[in-house]
Amino acid sequence: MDLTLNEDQEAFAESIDDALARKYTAEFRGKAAASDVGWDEKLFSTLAEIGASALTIDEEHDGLDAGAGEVYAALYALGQNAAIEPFLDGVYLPSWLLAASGSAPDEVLTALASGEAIAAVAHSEPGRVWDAAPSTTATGDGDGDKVTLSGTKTAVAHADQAKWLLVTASGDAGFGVYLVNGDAEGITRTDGRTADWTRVSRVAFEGTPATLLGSSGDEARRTFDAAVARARIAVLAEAVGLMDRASKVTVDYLKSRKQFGVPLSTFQALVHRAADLYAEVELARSVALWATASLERDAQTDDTDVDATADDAFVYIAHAARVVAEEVVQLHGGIGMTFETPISHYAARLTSIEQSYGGVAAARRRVLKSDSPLTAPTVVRS
Amino acid sequence: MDLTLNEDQEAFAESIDDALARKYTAEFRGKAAASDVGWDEKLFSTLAEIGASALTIDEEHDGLDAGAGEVYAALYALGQNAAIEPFLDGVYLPSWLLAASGSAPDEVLTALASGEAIAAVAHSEPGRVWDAAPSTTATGDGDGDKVTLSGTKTAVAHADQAKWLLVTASGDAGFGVYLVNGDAEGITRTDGRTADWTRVSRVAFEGTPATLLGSSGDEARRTFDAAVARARIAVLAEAVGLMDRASKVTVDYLKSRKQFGVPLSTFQALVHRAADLYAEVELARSVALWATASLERDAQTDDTDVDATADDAFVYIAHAARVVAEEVVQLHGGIGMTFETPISHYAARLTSIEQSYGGVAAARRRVLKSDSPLTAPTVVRS
Amino acid sequence: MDLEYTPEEQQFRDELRTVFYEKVPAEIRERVVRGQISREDIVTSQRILHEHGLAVPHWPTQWGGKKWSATQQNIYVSELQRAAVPTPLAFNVSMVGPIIAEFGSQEQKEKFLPATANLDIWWSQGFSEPEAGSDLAGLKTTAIRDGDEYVINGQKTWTTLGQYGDWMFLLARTNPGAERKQQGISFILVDMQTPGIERRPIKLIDGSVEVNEFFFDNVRVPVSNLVGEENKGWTYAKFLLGNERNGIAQVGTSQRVFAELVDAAKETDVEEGTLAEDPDFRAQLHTAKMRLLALEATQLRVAGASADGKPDPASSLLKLEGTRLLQSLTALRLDAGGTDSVLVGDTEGTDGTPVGLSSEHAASTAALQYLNMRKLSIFGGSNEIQRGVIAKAVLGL
Amino acid sequence: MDLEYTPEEQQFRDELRTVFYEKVPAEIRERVVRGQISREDIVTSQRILHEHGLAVPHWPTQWGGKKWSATQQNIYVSELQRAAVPTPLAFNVSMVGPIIAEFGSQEQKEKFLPATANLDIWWSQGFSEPEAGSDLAGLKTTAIRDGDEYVINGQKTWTTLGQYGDWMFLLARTNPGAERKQQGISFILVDMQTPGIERRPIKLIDGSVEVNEFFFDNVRVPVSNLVGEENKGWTYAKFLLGNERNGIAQVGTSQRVFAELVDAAKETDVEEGTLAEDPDFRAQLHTAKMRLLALEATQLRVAGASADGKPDPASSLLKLEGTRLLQSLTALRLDAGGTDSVLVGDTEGTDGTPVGLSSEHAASTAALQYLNMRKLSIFGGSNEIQRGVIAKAVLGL
Repeated sequence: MDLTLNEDQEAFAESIDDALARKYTAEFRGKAAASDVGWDEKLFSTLAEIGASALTIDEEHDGLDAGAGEVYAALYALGQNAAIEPFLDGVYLPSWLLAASGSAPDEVLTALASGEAIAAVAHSEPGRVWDAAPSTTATGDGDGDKVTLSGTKTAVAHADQAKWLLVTASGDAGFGVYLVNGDAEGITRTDGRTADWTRVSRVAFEGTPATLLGSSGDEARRTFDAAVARARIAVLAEAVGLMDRASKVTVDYLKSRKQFGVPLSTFQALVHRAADLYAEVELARSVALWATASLERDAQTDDTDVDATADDAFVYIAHAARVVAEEVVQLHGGIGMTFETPISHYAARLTSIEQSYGGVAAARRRVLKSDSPLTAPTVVRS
Repeated sequence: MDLTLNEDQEAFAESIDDALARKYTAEFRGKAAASDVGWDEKLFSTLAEIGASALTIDEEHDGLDAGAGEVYAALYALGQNAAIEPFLDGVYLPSWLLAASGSAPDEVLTALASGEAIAAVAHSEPGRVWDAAPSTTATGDGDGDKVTLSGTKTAVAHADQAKWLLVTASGDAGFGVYLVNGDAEGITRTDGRTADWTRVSRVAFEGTPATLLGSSGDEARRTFDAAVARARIAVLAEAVGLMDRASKVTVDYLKSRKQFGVPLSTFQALVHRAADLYAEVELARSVALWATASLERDAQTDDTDVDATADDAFVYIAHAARVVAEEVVQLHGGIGMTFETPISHYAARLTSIEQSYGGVAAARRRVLKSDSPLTAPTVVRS
Repeated sequence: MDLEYTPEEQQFRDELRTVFYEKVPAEIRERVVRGQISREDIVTSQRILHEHGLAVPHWPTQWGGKKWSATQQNIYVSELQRAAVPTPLAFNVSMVGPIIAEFGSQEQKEKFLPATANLDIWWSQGFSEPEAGSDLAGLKTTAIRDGDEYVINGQKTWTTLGQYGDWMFLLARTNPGAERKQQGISFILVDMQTPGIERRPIKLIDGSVEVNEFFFDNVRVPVSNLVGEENKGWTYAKFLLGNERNGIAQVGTSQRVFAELVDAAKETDVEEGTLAEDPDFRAQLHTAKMRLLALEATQLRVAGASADGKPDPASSLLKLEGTRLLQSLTALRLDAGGTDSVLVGDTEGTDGTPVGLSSEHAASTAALQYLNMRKLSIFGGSNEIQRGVIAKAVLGL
Repeated sequence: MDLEYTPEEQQFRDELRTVFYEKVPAEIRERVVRGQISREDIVTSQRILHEHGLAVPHWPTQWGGKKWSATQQNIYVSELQRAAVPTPLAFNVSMVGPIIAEFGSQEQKEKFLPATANLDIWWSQGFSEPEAGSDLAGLKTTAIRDGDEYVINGQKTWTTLGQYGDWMFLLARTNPGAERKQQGISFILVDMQTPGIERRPIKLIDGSVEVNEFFFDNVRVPVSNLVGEENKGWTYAKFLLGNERNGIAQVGTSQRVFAELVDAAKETDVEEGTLAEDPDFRAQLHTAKMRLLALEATQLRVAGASADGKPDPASSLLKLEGTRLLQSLTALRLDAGGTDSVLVGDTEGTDGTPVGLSSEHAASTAALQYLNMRKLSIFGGSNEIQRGVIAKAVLGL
């Protein structure tokens, strides 16, 4: 019974935090987001060298074949710095989808592992909920897995920099995930960003050549959903990292900032709210660690309740994220509203995380329709 | 456009508050609750003389034929003192049911108006939700409206002192409200109390003679529900009176009580919570006044959305009541937990009100199934 | 008690609606809904209102005011907000205008009031400073008399829309040696073209530039720009606090956002049916609806009471709950849109404001608006300050 | 990371369960569920536990303790709470016992520890005073040395279950002239049969008599009843704070209440289907469930960390959220029962506690328990005090 990272995982998180904390300021983040690629390339390489890009890929493809704990460590440290380098959406989630397919080209996996390239997952569609079947279609051209895609995807993170796109579509046999070259024909991109300044695009496909990854149909959808569930759990580690650092920055601010001639920490109403904030963060941390441990256990025991675990944890932590994001801004006052302080970046990123992978309202809908509300909560499995 | 009591109504509320405030302490309330009748008879008479018992009864029966504003004034003042004299459940609600039937015996109405006697409404049944059809049966004996009742009612307020019981039952033609003499044969009473020390009983009927009031069937149920809706709105005035006085008592306590050598009002965390409490009470007051004004307007225009108004307001104020009851106890610390301070009586009564007339969860269920959540809120009708 | 407007009040409201919906261009009102309003929109809208006598109704009649009852004023603000008409620039119509009308010289009145009402002059507010936010009286900017001029040195911040400012009204210390910090402060008007003023735009959390910082380096303004008496500035500033009861709760705005939210929910397909049928979302909508009703009813209850120049606890209550509620509504809109909510297009709007990448009406820029609305509980007297006012003025704590 | 107990831990748990479910009478555990536990129930249960070596596991082994790991201690408390076994009297096993074992004389240990473990002596706590609640060090009771005796004068209050107390351990000023208020306090044991002690029962909000006030009028106790050194009492009292990490969050209790709530919801018919199918209620259940999971996981995370005699921020976090959560669960049970929840019968239980008039399992006395549970966030260090501890000890504020 152990809900903490082991020493190696802690050290890994610290090494990432070290690399980031030396550079990451609000100004640095703003510049990185506004740069051509949308993040800091040098920092991405540094982190890749530490092993951040190789984590989720097997050893055959030069990966580290690490577990959920290592992913937690990496994303927690990225979160602590509100870093926008695209490991989760550009590497981990694609790698899970590729590995699950059993038919991923070797060069894709090795390129991701080394940090040479990233991929992008294109699933969201304009005005359609996450759980709906894709309206994007895959039409076979008689040559087995080779198809052409037509349709429009939205909120595709880092599509502008992705060497490959992993696109969900409905084919003859139902749901499938398709591999598309980033520069394939028939792609029209409208680039934009999210509220946290992450680069995203709307991507339209028209007769774009693509290759089916793995099987298609209901089983393929389940596999896709399981990979997304892993991503939902992973992003919670980032959320906890963000909450942790944001609340610490806020406590420091209360100590140093003066109003009415005295530090804000003189005002008990603010101090008590800081204590509540601490409780909020520690409780959220526990849930993220529980979900991570559940994932590790499931990997060993072939349990398949990763989706339910992810939704349970996501609903809890998304709520905490909102409370924390709002409180850290409020406790900072006007300063917290400005782009030039880290706190606004933490708040913006937490807000985006709440709406990631379909968003918290959809997760709540799934949870409330499931047995989860009536199932006794218990951390210890036996 | 006016959401305030007029001068006469304010004066009426003050006269009741004056009569009560001179006597009502936690000790007085405890003794009154523990007395033979369950309230203070002298005080009940005094209030009846001021007009409290005659309010809702027409002039033909020696009543004052007053409107919803006067009922608000009376219950608000009773609430301010956490008084347990049974005007709402013993007089007003019975009078509305009797008046709606069009077939109430004159002597019942005149007795209620004068304060000589009270009646009790018996609707709740053990383990059945408020909105269910009564399992208590009314069996005709061939003599028109004369029937015998069989079944068990619970939570019948002041059944031990009531000269008449108004009992809901299912007869051949469906739902009906029946008049029963308090000392009729076939009645078995188990007396108890509620968490706020109001006297209530479980009442079993076995072949008890009874007379149908008015018609029976769906229309009778609608009439009953409308009368209960009036009671739900009326009890909210009591809740606002309780919240108002309880929060004032709490503010006084913060000023006078010392800890760590200084008054509690020195602690900003508590002071800010007191400010939030004030906001909670004022907002709840506005909703209670809105519901009361809606009732007055409906009486003039024959609108029939009193049930929806009552549920909307009940859901809002029950939530506020919980917040306020919990906070006034918490801000008092240990003292707030004791029977010997008024604050515990305010908290207990607010808690009971949340569960009155079927309770807040049932009201929420009705609201969420209705159109109310999608209907734009607006106070001003036009 | 009475829940209806009188026939006269109804007619009054209908006349306002005609102007708001038929005279103010629909495009402008649509941009208000999307949170993408430009300087030109505000100017255009205010001039249209002024043309119909509706820009400065609470001013003295000789300067364009109407002698409206409290109920009429309340109807005006609510209808304006519900119609998504840009509110006439508060710095002009609610702040410097009333101050000049009350305390200014005849010359100042004639020079400034007509231009202020018609937004020919765009005013900025120079109150807050880096070390004087919630503690406004702690301000450090000085205005030292030198012959016929004041020489201003210091720094002002959180100057909303200061990038458009033609003139600024500011508080500065004309007597830095005064005993109490509230003393020795004067209320001075500054032409922003005067040499020595430097502006630094402050980018906000949502990427917008809505506030600014201003640096004053030996800025010389004529003493005729002093409003009222020297060293009495704090009194005039306090005159503004609690002056605004009707708009502060933003009831009309919240009503509009609520209606938009319901419309969007009805159009949003979720797995089974629409979002408007989802029990969880309905529960949240109902909570918001009843809070809004409580807020409106509270505003109507207190609308009649008069302010007396002191911080007004009724205003504090309305601001506290009004801002919390509007913030909750923007959060609800965020959740309703899900992933779509956080999308921002790269095409900049006319005013440098980004527009939504999402095609969905409700979701478009929902996250940006949510983040931007965090300011409501901070600017203009934070909710912590409002709690303090309630505790002191109402509860005697 | 690991979510399972080791085989040894599982066996350990199974052995505990055998005692809790098979040796402790079911009637007693049922009365715990209904909040109607009597003095006899507590005594009977503790003696059964002690018989099986399970009353004082955290004491030194020579006095009946076990050398359990943090995980084992955690399993013990959680299982005890889930089984609705009355917790061994905290005043005996968690407070005076450990203090005597650590600081008492050999004579005191031999005289008191066996009887304390077996609940042959029922201890009361004499810390709080009317003017010294949250500010414990502000206590005024004096114990002035007079030959071989201390003469005690003063007043103690909030003495939980003091009506059953055979002995009381109290804090009193042996040196009223000490400079700081934490100095000059001693920890003294008092036989409640000593002349000069008067008890006033304090009736609580739910009608129960659970706490008491005690008046000491020249009460003479032998100096041999002093524990440890004179004037060092504050140190010993602090030793208790933060000593209890496992039980304080009441995870086991909340898990039990949650399970009861789900069972009751499945049996409660509402208009359409059961309460367990009602979307609104499900949403509230899920919120409670996840908070409970967060709490349990937090407890497991910090279980290993050691306390060092200072107020423990981990304990504060667990108490803060643990009490809030258990209170929420009792509120949810209240709502689930509706009008039935507030009914109280007139038949008094064995211990003067009223029993439910409602026939419904979940609803019975729900309101009484809800009101009684308000104490959780007040007694034993209010949640305001806990926030202060977190702010100071963790955040350095």
